[in-house]
Amino acid sequence: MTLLDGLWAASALTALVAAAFGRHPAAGSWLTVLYGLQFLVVAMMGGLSEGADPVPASVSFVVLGYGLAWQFSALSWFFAVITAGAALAAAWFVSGAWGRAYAARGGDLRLLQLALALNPLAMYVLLASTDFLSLFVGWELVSWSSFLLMLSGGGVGVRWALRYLVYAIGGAMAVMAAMAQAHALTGSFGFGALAAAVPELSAASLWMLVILLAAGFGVKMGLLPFHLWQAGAYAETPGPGAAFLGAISSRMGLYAMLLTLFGGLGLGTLQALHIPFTPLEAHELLAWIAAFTMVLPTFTALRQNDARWLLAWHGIGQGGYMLLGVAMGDALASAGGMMHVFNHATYQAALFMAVTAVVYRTGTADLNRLGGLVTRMPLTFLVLLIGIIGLAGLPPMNGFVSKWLIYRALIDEGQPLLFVAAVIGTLGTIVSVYKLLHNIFLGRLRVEHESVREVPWSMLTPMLALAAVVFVTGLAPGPVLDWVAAVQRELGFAVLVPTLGGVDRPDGGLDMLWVVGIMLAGFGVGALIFLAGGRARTVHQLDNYAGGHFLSAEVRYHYSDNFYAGLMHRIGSWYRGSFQWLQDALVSATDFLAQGAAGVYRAVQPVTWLLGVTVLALWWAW
Amino acid sequence: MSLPPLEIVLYAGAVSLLIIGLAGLVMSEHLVRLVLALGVAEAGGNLLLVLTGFRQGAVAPILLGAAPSGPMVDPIPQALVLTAIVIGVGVQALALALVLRVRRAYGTVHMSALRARLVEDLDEAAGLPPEGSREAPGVERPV
Amino acid sequence: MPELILELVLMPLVAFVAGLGMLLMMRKIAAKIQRRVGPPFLQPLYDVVKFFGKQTQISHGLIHDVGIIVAVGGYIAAETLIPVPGMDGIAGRTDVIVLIYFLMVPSLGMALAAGQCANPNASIGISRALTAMLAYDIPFVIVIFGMSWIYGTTNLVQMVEYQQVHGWGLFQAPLLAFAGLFALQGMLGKQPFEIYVAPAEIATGPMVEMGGKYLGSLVVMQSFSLYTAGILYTTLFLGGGVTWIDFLLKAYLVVAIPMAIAFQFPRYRAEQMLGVLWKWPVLAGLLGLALVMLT
Amino acid sequence: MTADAVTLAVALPLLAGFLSPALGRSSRTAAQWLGWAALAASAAVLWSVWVRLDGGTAAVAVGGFRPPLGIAFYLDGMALLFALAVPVVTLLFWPRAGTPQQFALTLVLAAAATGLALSGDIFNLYVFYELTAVASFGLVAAHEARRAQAAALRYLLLSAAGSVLLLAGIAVVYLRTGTLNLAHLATLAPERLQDPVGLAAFALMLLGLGVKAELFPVNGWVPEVYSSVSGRLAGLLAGLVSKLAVLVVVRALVLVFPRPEAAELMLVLGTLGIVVGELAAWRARDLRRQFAFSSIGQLGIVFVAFSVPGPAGIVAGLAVALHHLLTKPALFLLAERWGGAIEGLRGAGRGQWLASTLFILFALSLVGVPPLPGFWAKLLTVMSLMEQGTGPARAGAVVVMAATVVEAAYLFRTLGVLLARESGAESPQPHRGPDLATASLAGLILVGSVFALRPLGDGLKALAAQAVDVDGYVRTVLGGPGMAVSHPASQAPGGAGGGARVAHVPPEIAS
Repeated sequence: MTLLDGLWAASALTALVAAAFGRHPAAGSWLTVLYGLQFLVVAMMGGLSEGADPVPASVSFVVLGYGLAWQFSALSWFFAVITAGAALAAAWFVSGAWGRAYAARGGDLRLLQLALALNPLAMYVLLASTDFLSLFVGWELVSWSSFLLMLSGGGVGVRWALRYLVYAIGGAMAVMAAMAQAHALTGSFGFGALAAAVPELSAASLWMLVILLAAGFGVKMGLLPFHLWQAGAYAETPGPGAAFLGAISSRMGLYAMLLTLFGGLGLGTLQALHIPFTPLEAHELLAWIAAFTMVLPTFTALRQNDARWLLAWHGIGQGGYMLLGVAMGDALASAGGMMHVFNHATYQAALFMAVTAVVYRTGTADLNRLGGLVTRMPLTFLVLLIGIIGLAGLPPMNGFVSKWLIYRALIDEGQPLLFVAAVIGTLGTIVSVYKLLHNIFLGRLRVEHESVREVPWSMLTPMLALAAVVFVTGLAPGPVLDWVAAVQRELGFAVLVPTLGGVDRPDGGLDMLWVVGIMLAGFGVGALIFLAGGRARTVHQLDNYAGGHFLSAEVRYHYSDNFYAGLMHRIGSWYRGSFQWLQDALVSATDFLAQGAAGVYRAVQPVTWLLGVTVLALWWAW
Repeated sequence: MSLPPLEIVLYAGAVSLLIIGLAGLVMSEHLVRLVLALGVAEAGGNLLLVLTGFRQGAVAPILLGAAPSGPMVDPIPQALVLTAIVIGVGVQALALALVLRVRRAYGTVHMSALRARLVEDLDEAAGLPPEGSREAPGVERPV
Repeated sequence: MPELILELVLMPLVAFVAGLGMLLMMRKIAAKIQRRVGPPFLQPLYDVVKFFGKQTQISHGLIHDVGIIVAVGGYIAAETLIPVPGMDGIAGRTDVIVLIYFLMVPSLGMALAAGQCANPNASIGISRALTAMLAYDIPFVIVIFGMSWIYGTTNLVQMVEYQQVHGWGLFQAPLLAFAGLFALQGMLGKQPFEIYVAPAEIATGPMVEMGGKYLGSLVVMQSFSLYTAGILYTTLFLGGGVTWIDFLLKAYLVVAIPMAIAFQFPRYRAEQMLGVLWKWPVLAGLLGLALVMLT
Repeated sequence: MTADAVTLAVALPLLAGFLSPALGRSSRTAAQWLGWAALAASAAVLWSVWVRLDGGTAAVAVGGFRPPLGIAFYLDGMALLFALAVPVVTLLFWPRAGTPQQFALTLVLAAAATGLALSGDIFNLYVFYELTAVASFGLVAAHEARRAQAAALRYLLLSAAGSVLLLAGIAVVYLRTGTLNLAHLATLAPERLQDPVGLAAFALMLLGLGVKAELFPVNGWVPEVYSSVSGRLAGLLAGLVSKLAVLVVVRALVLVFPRPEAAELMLVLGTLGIVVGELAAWRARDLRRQFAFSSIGQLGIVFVAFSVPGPAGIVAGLAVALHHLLTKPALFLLAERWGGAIEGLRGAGRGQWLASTLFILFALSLVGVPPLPGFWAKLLTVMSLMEQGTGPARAGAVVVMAATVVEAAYLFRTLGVLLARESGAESPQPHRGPDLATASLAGLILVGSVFALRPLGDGLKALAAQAVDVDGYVRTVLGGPGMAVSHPASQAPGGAGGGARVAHVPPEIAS
């Protein structure tokens, strides 16, 4: 029995326990232990990131003459460690008070636990793919298990889950087409055979493969224009589920792209594939799609009034950074893109959990119905603060490191427009996440939230742990970059050699140890200066300047709605909802065609069709 | 394929009967006419089948003692067409029986009226409101 | 190592003193334009001391305090990221990208502090400040990209060295220098882009609930920000400095330009500010970039 | 038991069918048991023949006339598989609440369907086809609601028109070749039928058979009939009868009309059928019609898959057809109690967990979720189409995949309604035990086949290799080892004295 078998067994056991005892209050802790076990098994495979041989699974099948086998490599391991960590954190979050409250509110806790357990299992299967067939099998399993997780909450979530399903099946069909095409071209499902056949393939075949694979996996990643399902589907999933999905689920698309497009076809192929009548190559096309994915969803997030939706939209936008980095393909950029997967998982899970904690205490995620909670939930505030600094990509958190790598690479590569797009995405994120933080935690505390308390430790522990990871990997990104370097080596990218603090290069490197150190020292000096002043007296929030008015609890003295009025005055009219329009148009077109199709069966005398088609067929026969 | 003029006439007649019958099935409104049109079409089909064995100037392939001199027509199609005619008659009888029962149940012998009533019945059986101008699927669109 | 620590202590100190000087210069220029005498030489220092020494110090909670500390401390730390004559600090270990994101941390601190005040006027001020950031940073990053491309490095120390060999960036990319100056106007929050500070109306803006050492810290922060903007522009376009004299001269000159422009203008609304800053400096920047990259 | 015993598989149900009304006069239970016994015996005969043949092929010359003169049964894996499916599926979908007359019709349907699977003579195929048709008209019309009679009449008119076309097609074939034996035709076809006239004959036969096989656009009866009759009968017609018609088309395509144009015609009509069927299902407002339209779409996929030349197409087509044979009838059984408006089913699935689970399982398999069999069937179809690489084939593959998206959308939309938290105005009655049992059996087979994918795949490949082996067919039927002559004594139905409508059949078999 190999470690991969052990991982699958542990994960399957978790799912079984969840299915059998998920409803039981004590099951949460046991499940958390089992998730911990999964994490441990993944950790035991850590040698993969140091160049150890791949870990195969001892099961394999032959179906219809096609072999199905699985193994873990450095790439798999990198994604698996994130998956295991996110699953552990999410399960820990559910295990205590949150799960009980969820069940008490009428939620189906067993279904949630089961769905939560099936997702990592499906992902471990997907991550162990060795060829197109096993990839597709795993891909479908992942799609359907996340569908189950989205459904588990019921209510509005079901509608979004169904929308997701349509997109997911569409994506899967594109993948299936690519897979059948690859098989037709090479006679095998293997990536190696495809890579070997690339020189003989025509540009048209290559383009077809690239487009089908990018579109198919892009659906899962929420790449433009296939992104419309993601925000709603993730946001309406029950909190910890959303944390897990938001952290890692859509990154499976990136994994599959890395495996097929960059590992299979090869980066060199993408760089040599020229788009007619333009100066662009295929990898730049991907980079531009990524750039639009960074910018547009981020600014959609800016307009959200629901904290969960805001985060989910940012999740789509951050996916763009990952693809941008990988598509640019040099050592820095690809390292940045892949490291961003890790970083995003850590802070996004923490953020979703913090928001869920707020919902747990206040019952709403509506950004216009909250405010001032920092005095009541200071630790949750801390987690959210660290999370948004990570999300916005500011020092000293880990999000900054991955984004810095991408910016630096874009300057190296001489891509000013992509660079500006990346920065615009970041600026939009900063603007948007401040609104998130402000509307929940700052400003005026509402009367009905006077009695709100900090959430229990069963919820705080995973949140704080994730926040600590966000900070520590920001302070010392070296280890994560080492994992990434192993992936780069496996996929044939140029390899980035990291230092503990980041990247050492004379023409502008990054040493986060110094950056963070100097920042903390600065804060210390700032604190000394601050304390040198007179002793301050803390006043009640109603003791405030109000232009001569006397404030009372009844007076709503808080600014939240239309937070960026001036900005929206300028760019508000740029929100056209074009993609929504496109989607609606597609649905309407389908509906229109369906009316026509149903009309075939409204004929008074169906023999008409018989006669008609006979005449046509005879005419055609001649 | 060059056929003698007589055979051309005969084949044309068979095919015409078939087409007339099918056209009648498309264009008729009265249920009995539809059944009759079916009969015409079947007659055309049968004629076509029996013609496949036809040879001009040939005699019936009845062997009594010595074989007749000269060509004989192919006996197989004749056997086949006998079967086909029987089947056709059976089906037409069934059709007429159904017409009677339909008339008793719906009080109409007109196809368009019958079709409309049938759709109403189907919708009613499914518990659906009649499909009118409301051109929308029964449930919310999935996307 | 002790040398480095000395640098790390000296760089913020110099910045503080020079920044206070810039504050004084700003008020003098304003006075000259408005035909007033203006404050005495040590007035900025007096102000800071007075604010810190006030007896009534009103805090609106822990984050109010922490935010102010982050705002001041962030700038203190940032000063060590830009090379000055004779001192590189940790500029060699980081680069200009780190610097521009580092500079957002103090702003975030101020935003936190203002948000905690539970006064919608402060929140409105922050919303406008962040909008302004979105406005001026887009042309600014175009400039950063262009200069990094020209110098072939993002390391500020190497940028200075390059200019000392090949001539100032100002002459190599005048359009980018213009765009940078334009963005600087917004970055400093000076008229016509001063809606978020709105010093004329005390009731609107991040400062509405600030008093005593809180306001004093913000004054310190402003002096740092003037100095940082000045030396950053100097480093990017004016070849840095060989000696402190020409370095500070250039920095003061750079800061004086926006000041001189500022006090002759009324104020743009937030959306107008976006329109202006997204149009002219971005156009100039992109044009400059095209010239630089295509030739 | 020798191979020629297979005539019993046709004869026994037919005999029982004629006895059933008479017996039913005194005891309905006895008639029912007689029917069951006949079907079981038929299945046993077919099974023993299959076991005995052990992957080989055989021909049975009924009545002692050597082919090509007499009429022949041809036994290979594909024929026996479908023939065996007939009594088994008929037993499962037996009209339990029916009258002895219905039993009789069901038995006749089974006998004719078995004959359809086995027959190696195209006129004989026509006869069995007509017999199947008449039996199904009767079964549809036997449903008590008046809508069933109207639907049956409309079905009859369309089907009879199709039969006329089939007959015309057969006439053309006979005109060009002078033979009706499929093996003989296979030898003559390359020189006599490879022209527009031959193609026209195939088109006529395809459209004629297409009425039963739910081929677009001659399937106007499908939604009307399936939503008028009981779920059991709908399952039988959609699951079994349609497949046998497809089987006949495939035989004709492989043996007599191996021309790319013929396959292309099938491909085009199949593709259109997928589009129209799935889209109409998307708009359907009640579950029965949704399944009926979905069945049209699925049959479209079957046609598209079979249109690929060579064993790859046969394997894919068989996989899709068998998968549909397993799932769609079971779904019709579930629609028995959930047949009303979809919107009215809100929350109906909660509390009926077995039925809901089965629905989910079948839906997942229909959509093609690995590792369920539906996925492999779909994968084989898409791959064989892509492998073929022609424009229409690629378009067919794209349509198959696009239809999957539509299918997933409506199936899971329905599922979402069924499992909604809030419940509808009135909750439907719970499912009947036998319905659920049959559906569960289908579900078990479906899940079980996941664990037997390898043997199943190998088996299908062997079947397909046999099915495309035209030389083998000709050798088996026209001469060489494996040919057998059946005993005239076994032709019992002649003396059974059944109804007048079917009285002509026994002499035909015995001739």
